[in-house]
Amino acid sequence: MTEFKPTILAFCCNWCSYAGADLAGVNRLQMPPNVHVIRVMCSASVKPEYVFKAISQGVDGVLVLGCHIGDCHYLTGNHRTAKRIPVTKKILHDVGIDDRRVRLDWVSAAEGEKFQQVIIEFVAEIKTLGPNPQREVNM
Amino acid sequence: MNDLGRRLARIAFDERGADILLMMAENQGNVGPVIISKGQDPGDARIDVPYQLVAILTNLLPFIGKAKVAILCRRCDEKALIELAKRGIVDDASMVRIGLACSKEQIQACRCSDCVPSKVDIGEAAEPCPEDALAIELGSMTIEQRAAFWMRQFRKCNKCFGCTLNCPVCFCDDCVLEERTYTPKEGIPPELAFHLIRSFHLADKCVECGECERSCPVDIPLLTLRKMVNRDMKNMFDYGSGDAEKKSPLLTTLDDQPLEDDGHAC
Amino acid sequence: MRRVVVIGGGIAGIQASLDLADRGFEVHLVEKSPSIGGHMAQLDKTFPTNDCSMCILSPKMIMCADHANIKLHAYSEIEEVSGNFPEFKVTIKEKARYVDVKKCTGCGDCIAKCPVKVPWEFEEGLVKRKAVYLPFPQAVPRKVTIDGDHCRTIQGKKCGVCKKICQAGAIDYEQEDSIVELDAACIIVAIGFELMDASVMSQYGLGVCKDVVTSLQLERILSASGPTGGHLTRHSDNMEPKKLAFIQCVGSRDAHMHGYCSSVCCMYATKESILAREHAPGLEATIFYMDMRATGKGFQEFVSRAKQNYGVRYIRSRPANVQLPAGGNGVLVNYETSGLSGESVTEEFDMLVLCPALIPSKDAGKLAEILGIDLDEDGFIDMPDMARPVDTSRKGVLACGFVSGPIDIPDSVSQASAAAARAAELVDGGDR
Amino acid sequence: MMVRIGVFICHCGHNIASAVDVEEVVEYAKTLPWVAHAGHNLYSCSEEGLGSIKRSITENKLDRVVVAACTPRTHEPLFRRACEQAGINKYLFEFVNIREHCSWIHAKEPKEATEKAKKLVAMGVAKAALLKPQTESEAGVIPTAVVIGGGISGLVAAASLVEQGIETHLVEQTDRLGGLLCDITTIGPEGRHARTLVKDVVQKLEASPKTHIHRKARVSDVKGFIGSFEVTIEGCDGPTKVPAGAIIVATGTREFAPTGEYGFGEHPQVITQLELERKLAMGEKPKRVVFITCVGSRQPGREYCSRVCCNVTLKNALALSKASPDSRIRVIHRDIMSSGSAAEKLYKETSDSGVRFLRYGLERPPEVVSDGDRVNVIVYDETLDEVVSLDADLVVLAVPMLPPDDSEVTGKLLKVPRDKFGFFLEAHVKLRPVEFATDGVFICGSARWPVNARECIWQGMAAAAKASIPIKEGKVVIQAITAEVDPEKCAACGNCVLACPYEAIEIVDQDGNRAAKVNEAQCKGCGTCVAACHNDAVSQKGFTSGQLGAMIDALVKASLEGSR
Repeated sequence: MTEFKPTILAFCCNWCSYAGADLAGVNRLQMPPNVHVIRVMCSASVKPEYVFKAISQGVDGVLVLGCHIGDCHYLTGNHRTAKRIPVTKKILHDVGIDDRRVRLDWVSAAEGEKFQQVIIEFVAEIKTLGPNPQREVNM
Repeated sequence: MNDLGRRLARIAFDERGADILLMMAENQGNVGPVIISKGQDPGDARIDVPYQLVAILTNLLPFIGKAKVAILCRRCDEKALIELAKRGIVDDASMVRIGLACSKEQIQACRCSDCVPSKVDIGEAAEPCPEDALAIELGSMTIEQRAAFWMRQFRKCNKCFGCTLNCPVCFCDDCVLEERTYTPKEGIPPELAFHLIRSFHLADKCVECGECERSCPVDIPLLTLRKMVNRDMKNMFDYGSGDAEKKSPLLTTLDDQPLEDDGHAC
Repeated sequence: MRRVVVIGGGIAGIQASLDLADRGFEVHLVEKSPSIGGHMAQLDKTFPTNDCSMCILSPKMIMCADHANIKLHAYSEIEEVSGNFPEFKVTIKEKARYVDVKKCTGCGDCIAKCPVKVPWEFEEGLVKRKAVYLPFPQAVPRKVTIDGDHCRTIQGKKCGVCKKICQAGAIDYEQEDSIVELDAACIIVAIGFELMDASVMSQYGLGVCKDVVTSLQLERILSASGPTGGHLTRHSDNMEPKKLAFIQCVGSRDAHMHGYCSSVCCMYATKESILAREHAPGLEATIFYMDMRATGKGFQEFVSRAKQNYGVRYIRSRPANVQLPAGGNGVLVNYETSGLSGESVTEEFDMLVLCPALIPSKDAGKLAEILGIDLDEDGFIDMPDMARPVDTSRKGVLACGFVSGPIDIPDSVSQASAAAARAAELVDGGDR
Repeated sequence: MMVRIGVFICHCGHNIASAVDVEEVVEYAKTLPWVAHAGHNLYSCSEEGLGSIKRSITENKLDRVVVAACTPRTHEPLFRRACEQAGINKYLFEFVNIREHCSWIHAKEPKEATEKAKKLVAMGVAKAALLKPQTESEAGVIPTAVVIGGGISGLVAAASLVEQGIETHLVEQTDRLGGLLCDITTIGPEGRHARTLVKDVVQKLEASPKTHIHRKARVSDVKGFIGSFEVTIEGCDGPTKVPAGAIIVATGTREFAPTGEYGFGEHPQVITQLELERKLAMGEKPKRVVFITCVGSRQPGREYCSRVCCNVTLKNALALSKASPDSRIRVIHRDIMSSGSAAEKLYKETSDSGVRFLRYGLERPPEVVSDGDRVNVIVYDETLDEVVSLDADLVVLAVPMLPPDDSEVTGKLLKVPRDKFGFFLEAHVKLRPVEFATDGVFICGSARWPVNARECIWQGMAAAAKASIPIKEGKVVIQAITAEVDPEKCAACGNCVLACPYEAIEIVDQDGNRAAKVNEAQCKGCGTCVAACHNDAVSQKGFTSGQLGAMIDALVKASLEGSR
């Protein structure tokens, strides 16, 4: 059996987590190569539809990363994220998709190391969960 | 017109001053929604056929104009009207509700826990049903078992859109699920995303009327799924659809609707 | 008249030019070397965030070149300044590049074929460039320059290879310096600093021990675009050093050399230690210092991180001298540990980095004369009134950046913006 | 519609090419739909790189450009401008980050990094194919500035703006201008008289009809955005609403109260620098004085060096030493932070004047013991390697400067971030020291980081330079990333209205069709409304669900191909 190489999508807000990811890069913090970042202006613009779409098309995990509560470049944008994504996870859970495949976290522009840590942890978690069963559905 | 019809017309037109009345009627063997003005005879009124009149209402709105509408309302219709009014889709003030208490059988069929309208005009209030047995069963399953169950169900879906077309709180003219943005696959069954996205769209407004499930030609227990998500919303935000005072927690800040764990690393 | 001449194309000059140009002024940016960028372009990273220096600088350099309100005079010098505020007459000498910049595409074909090799300024002499050269890959403007002092043809010898090879026909051995005269309301001086020649302090072995380098040389060695491609190696045997030492205050805070503190060495030595360790895992870095001056935002934490996460050893001592070990590789550092009970220690390192005093650019004296402004006793431009921190002793002549005293990059940048504000005040306001 | 995408992969010298096989990614890009050309550059951002992209746009008749290089956060404007120069709408450019997000973080896995770069490029191309040209709208700029804080930084910022002909409101909490400088005698290291300096600036300010000074006032509300803020100033005469084009934050700093440290609050002889300044102002000349530096700073919990305290210590130590020939002034320190030339000179002069310097370590801090009218300071001198006892009339603690108490409130009002200590966080520590990431709001002085008066002055001027740019330009350009509504799809449910953090959306009736409408000038382009809309009636320019959906599709496709 070949090694499972998860495909992971990460939505990063432009102001904090994308900058945090950049900082991780600048500091050459090494991490697994499974995560593909989509830059959005605010985590609050991440439609749960994207998460559902990705998961049902076989993406193994989805990260939604935003500014810490209180630090949102758009005041309270991420307050909505803080509620939408948990609901998104619950819905996945209700239909039998392990909601650990979706993770919401806050990474500031200064937290390159936090970004690295989130990526390392998440990739490890997805590896223990194994391939997204929806992958086969879509093959 | 039967006695029931006459009684509804009296409440609507004489007692509550409505211009038109929306109800279910049987005409030449066909049961369906009808809309009548005072004095019109649509055939025999029927209350034993569950149908979401509110779903009809939203389609009729452009044609109704300023007319005052009376509508036969079960508890779920009533809640649907509240949800629509919160979104400015219907004008609550111009609405005359005729409260209909559901029958025991209907309550059983809907596994309904909130079945008595704020004012009972027709029928008799009956005991609500305890929790949805299937939901409980699904909740006690392992995640793999639950996945197996739902995937089996969803595999039957032929994407007829009955669930959305007949939903009283689905108010978009064209459903985004008809486009390829989130469900790019051609043919049936649709991707899982179809059901997930619909669940999310209804999370802050589903009134558990059961119309989706009744409309489903392949018997997917959609009402159970709705109930599961509604229970999540209740647990997370103490939110239940049909409460005129509560804004959707998904649209407000954490100041209005704090999350217990602050949403961190969930 | 809304025209300002900015002298010096380092980060301070660039920032002052951009702010004034954005503000609607016509700016003439005069840079003596073939490209703007200054010392910041040579740096690998910047402290305390370890941001890639070129990455943040390059966009600003290009904005300067692209800006409709900025006229760039690279490879140019100020010849003469007459008149007074607000009507200075400035004479700029655009030095002959022996290249028609309108025709040159910067393709580099000529560079590949040029037979003459000379020490490369940008690479701090670690490697050689050709007589026809681009100062560095991201140079702005991206035009080659022929170094007339070394070009065989210009020196009257037989060659002409570059002219033959250039398909654009850009080589022009006959080119002469040209003179540009213009009026300007204000002049901003931002000519920066240079490193004191540390070889004059012979006790530290620069130029004698092969494995003693300057901090700016190390910066180039660490840079991915530098002479070693970012591989940390020492000169004597090209081995990766395992023990690296820094000596701070080489020629600064020293009554015999330069009394002042150069301000940035504590932090860049810390940065270079971290980077060296990242480039060479397991490397042990030692910094010999007098006082650890970490006064900026995030600096103290940076030093702590260097200690805790990168094992950087800080020793409070000013080494007496260094010696060449018997094998000829590496260096022996003689120092005393601190305190009355301090003892003499001789420790061997694979490589030694000197952090020399940063001194005013050598043109400061000549330029001060041309501009009629005063220098202070250390040779920095005198800024006599602290309430007007960018005003020199002459009205309408402003200064910013390191040439007005030792400061780091953010301070240079904010001072440059302040100089822009001051020029705007002088020109737009009533303070004449 | 013809779509011809050009893809350019950057080597970034070795930065990308050392981990990512650039040529392989180029070949892969050529296989992607809509790609008409794929090439690579050593440094895409160099003049040469930009030139080759521009040439390629013309030669290959490209109508969209994808550059895979570093981060859009720094380099996007550059490439967009290049597109524009070559005749392509700049919003038809898509940036793929294969350096920070790929080569640098997978430096030791070249194969994996290359595969990932391919996927990222595929995603970028998928998005690019759906990009639409956009036009940027312009908004006017109110030619007025508001400066918050009447300390030296704020005063100088306001004075500079006024001098440049800009109407300026200065808001000061107290009834006196000058901030901390009012409390001190002379400013080190130059020795300039502090109050005279303040007086000069205030006089200059007050002389101008363009100055509006609000004493005993605070900013209670800030609405709007660059070019058209509305700042509510709560003053003695009630609230005033001031329209402004730009705002400068200069709220300064305050002294840490070292209660409980070295007997502060217990022995009256133990005081802070500011308290010493007051004594000096009253003509007191204590003779036996021990200064202790780094009290409450450079230690766990408050790790930072507060930058100014050593120089204040040196200045006061020298003044006291000179004041009386028989004085005994001692400075107990950890490092003397006299960076630069003037400060280092002051250090030398101070030590030459007979002031004695003793160094202590964090592991053995000095102790202050009361002895009647006096106190004794017992300290282990690292240099002498012995414990010494110093008797003192006065012990002066050099304590760190802290952000002002209300910096959190100010931060929230202006929607600007602060660092972990509470100091304001500038847009970029290196190259944007006086700007906030929020357009039109600027920062100077010790509210950003403790700085001396000279630095405050130039930072105030620098902030004024930045604030004057939009005001003098008279307009700001609104980036085309705002939300827009398709009224045909909109059900007017109001989800977006509720979700918008800026109250930029309203439901309007247009010819009987109710639909949401976005006020573009108020929209900041966060996209919160987009996720609130169930029908994709609201979309964000440059981040539409179609574009992001296509990116997901591309990732899925590329990954499935990879796993087969």
